[in-house]
Amino acid sequence: MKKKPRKVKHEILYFAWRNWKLRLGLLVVFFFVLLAIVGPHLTPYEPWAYVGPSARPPCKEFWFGTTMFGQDVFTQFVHGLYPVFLVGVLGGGLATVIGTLIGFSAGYRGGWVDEILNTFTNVVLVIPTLALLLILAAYLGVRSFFIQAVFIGCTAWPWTARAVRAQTLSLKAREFVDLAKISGMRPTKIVLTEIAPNMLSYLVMVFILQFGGAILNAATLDFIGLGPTRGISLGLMMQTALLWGALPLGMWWWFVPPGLAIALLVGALYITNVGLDEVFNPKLREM
Amino acid sequence: MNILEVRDLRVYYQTIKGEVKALDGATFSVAEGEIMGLAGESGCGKSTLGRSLVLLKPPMKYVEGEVFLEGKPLPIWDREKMNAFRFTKVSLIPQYAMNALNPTKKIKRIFADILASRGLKLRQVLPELSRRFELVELPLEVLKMYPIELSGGMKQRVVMVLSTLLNPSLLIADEVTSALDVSTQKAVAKMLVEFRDQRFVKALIVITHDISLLYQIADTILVMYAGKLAEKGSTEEIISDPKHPYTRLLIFSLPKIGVRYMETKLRGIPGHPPSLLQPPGGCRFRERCPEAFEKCSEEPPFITLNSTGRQVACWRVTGNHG
Amino acid sequence: MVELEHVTKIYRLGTFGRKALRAVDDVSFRVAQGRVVSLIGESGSGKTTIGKMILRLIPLTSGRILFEGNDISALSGRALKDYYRKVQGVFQDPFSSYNPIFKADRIFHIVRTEFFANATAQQWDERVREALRAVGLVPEEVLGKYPHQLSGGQLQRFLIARALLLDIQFLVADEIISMLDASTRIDVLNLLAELRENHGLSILFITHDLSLAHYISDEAIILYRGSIMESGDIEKVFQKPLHPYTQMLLSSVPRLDQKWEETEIRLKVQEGKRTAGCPYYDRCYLAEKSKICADLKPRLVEAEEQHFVACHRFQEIPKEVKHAAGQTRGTPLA
Amino acid sequence: MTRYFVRKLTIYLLTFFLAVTIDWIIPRFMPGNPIQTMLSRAALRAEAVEVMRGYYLKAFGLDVPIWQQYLNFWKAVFHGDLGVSVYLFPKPVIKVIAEAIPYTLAILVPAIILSWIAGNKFGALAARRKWLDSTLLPMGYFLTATPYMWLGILLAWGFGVALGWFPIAGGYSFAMTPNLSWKFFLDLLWHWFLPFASLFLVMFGGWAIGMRNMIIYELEADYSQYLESLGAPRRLIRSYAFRNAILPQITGLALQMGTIAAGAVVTETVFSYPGIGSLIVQAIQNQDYFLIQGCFLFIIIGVLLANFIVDIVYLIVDPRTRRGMIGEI
Repeated sequence: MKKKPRKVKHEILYFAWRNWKLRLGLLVVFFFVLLAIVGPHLTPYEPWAYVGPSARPPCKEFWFGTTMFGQDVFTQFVHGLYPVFLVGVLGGGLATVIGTLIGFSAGYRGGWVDEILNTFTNVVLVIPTLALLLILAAYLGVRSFFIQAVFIGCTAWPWTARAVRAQTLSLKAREFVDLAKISGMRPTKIVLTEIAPNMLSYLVMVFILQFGGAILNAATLDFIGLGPTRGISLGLMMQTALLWGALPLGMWWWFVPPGLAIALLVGALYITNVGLDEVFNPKLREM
Repeated sequence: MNILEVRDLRVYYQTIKGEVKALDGATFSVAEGEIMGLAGESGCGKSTLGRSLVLLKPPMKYVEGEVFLEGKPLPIWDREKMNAFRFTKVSLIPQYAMNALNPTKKIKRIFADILASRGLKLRQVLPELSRRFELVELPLEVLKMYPIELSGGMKQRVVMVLSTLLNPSLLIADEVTSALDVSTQKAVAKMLVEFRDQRFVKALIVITHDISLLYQIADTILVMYAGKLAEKGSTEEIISDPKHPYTRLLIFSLPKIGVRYMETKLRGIPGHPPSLLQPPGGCRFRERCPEAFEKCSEEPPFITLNSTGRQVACWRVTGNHG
Repeated sequence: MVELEHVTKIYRLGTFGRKALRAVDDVSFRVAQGRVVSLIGESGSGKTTIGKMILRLIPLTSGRILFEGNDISALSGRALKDYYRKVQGVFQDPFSSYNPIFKADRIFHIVRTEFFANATAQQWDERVREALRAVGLVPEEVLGKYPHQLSGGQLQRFLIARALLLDIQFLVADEIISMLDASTRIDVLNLLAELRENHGLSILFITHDLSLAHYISDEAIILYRGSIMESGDIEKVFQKPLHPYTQMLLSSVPRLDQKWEETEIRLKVQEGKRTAGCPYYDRCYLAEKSKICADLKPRLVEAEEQHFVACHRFQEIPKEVKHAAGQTRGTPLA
Repeated sequence: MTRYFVRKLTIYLLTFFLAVTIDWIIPRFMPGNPIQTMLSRAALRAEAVEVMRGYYLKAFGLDVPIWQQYLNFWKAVFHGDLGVSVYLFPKPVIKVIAEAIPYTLAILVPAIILSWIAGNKFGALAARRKWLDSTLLPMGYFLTATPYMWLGILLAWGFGVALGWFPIAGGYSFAMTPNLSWKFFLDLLWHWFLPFASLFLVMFGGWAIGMRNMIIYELEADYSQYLESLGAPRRLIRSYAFRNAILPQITGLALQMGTIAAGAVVTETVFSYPGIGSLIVQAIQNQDYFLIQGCFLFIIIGVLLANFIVDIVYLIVDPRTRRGMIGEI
């Protein structure tokens, strides 16, 4: 009675789909991606155009109501989603790449390389990144989403570097790395074909967290007026709402949607990450 | 009088792929003062048997069977009720003894807290405690230290003293020596015997895969295979005259000092134990047993052969008695 | 075949490497062609470090390792690859020797791409099946499977089959059977012994288990805290152990044919501070410790033909201490 | 243990040095001539422009070689002379910042401590109660994912505008002048509550989740299993597990200092609470470069100090570091 060998891939997919956290998270993220792509075509207006009466609550005509100046909030909202994803992916991606490179080389090479990189990571870790971003952004006249993403990417990598370094150290001690060495494989080949694939699942999770973090950082920067000088983003919407007295006038429809979208999106990313963690590491599974 | 009596105990493991029938019906007893060795290869269920007598918790699942300790029933399926028995009546030296002590608490504090949970003061127990520390060659200053400052062997011996502090009737030592060096292994093994001789414990079950260790310290040996009991008997009987084919092949496959490949080529047991998710019917050693015959498709009962309590589960042996 | 000359390995500890751990201390020995030499020592004796140094996985601090006369630390590129064609290793934990996300037989694929790039697929497949049969495995049953779907015994045999594919001359077997069950253990040992007989393979068998070492090897080297205590022909070392440490080991190992001696040597369980002299100084039972033991590290000296010991006072070892191997030739039970 | 301290100190000193250097470099090497942009944008009255030009030249000491400027800068920092604020012209930067700091600390310190304690307690509880874990914990995820400012706005709108219980702006009522009366103190408290609550809630979510996972991990650890097999009461096992699970939360606190400072800046802007956060934001809007540099410096010092305090607490709490077992975090 030969038992059919179950491939490891099927098992992971099987658990992944059963994990409700993963399903919920991915669903919400996908919803926002869809909204970001389809949204702009749904509304006839331009984000900055004055299209209706000012300060009108949500109604059939303007789903999310209008701003103090009579701009359509829904249009701004939908156009503001796109840069959030842009900065999230670019900034998060950059931070993950830098963190992985530094963490990996510190972990794999060890010795004084590890010592220097580790100290450098600890130093950047301690510096309050937002204050640094404030200073940098303040002095730059023209600011685009791309610059913002680069800034965020360059300051959000330290915790990733530490995590990747720990992961590399544990993998390096595994004996299959030694076996690869005595099979005459060159070090770079060992890194790419033996160690890296194992870390893929881990890097995906790290990227998701960085993606969420980058969105929060970008929104924070936009909110205090250091966002890009042109274009619209959710953070910018909240800033203009607050600046023009949406609060005292109770124009909730102007500042609630952008913040809610960010919270839902980043929350969904975090929950996806927890779901993935449970799939790969059964110990944290439902109690 | 028997300290421990187990009747038809079944404990399974709840895993993602289904129920692993780790312990599938065990019936045996341990007399007063007896050190019973529980031997078998990895995955045969010996650890499951040992742990289920003290702490039966998920993923382990109680299926059926009765357990009596000094004649009184031991409610191993009831995790709360067992608290009254744990540590006082039945106690365990775990396989992971090396890191069984909380790293951020002083040894003294750990002893004090656990004793307090039984309404005892450390002061009351101190004289006896220092006597036992001396017995296991541990300086009393260890009490003031943190576990992280002790060597593996020392942590092991602290756990041994702690687990037997209230003179439990039954002590279960789960793979206590496997992680130690040869020299400390012998010292620890002899200390277990000393614990029985000093009557710290009334009966002792030593779980290990190293039969030569059992030959040194155990009075009797119970051999298990794939979740079932294969054979039980006095240590001399088992070693010199193994009845069950599995025991015989297992003992012959153990190289002894003085035996060399050139003179006598020992042989292992071909194949590997069956998966316990869907265990085969009848005798579970059938596929690997050189003496298997058609009767083996029925499950052999665990029968007592003679007055000395020798028990075997194999048709070849009990065929005529059966 | 392989020769170690005054090999030493010192690990730097602490942030700026202030503390130094002397893992291997001035070790020299030879493994001749077609011989099986077992390197016996408890954990922390440096035996694995030596194995890894021979396989060029860890650099030496000082001393030399020669393979067929030339120094292996000088090898690089093509020469290093040729070295690995002749010298291979098998490690302790079968499950850690395989990359979990690939199939187990990928290790053969690596050997093919690295060493036999020009072999045709069909040719190579045949050689792999032949090697698998040689280690007692049924190719159809084990090929195409993931490591977690194979047993420890099968995985270790895979590694040995891999070495066979390279047609090696020297194998470093580092505790290869300690994770296996007793019943499968002996077959792997028999396999090694057969390889030695049919292929003239010389093996460095690293273990802490004396009975396994005795079963398979011609010579034994007893290692303690990085230094050789005693070495020589295995029969001599086990029959007439001269070094107090060897005697303690032999008398502590649980055996199937002999109960532990009641009058055995009183054990000192704690390990005291190390002295400049003999590493075993603090646990040595010799009644009055002489000064020489504490100050001068004993050198290996030839006590009898093919039997060396590193102890200043081995002649004075009291005769009434019974030797563990004892009188009977240890004939196996009927 | 001293080794642990030395390592820590070197990192903090290194960071401080780097931060001050960045603080010095930025205005000098950014594109364009900072003085010109400052002067033209400051659009001050004619004679102020001349004074500022002279002041800038002297402050930046552009005629002096670069490294000399750098030394002057360090000397100035240690004398507390951070230049004069462009926007609030005669007032020295140090004075402006000194007035703002108490407000920031007032909301930051209680928010951090209370959220840390409450979060950890709640996380431990959530690991025990199934219903708590499956209902309120996802809320925890939502809280950590909430941008600080959005929660601030929601609270302001909810409790401030809609219910009118709390003021939504300012450190104290405009009508009142700061004095040591009981009435003024109450008014301060009244204004303090919403910003504090906003910071508290966001951080609370983070600690709860962290503790929930850590406690499950510790309850699975060998020493917990052993305690259980010795029949130890649940309470004892939980207290041991909690004690060990809290340690990484302490280092977590240190690592979070940077993001918490960012949270404070943003929350203050929402409530225009007169702390250093809103100060730095105003300074940026007004292109008040010296004030920006001064605020940046104080935020750095604050974060470093907080990190150092947390490290000391960790040293006291975790015996292993005292025994020199674990070198660095």
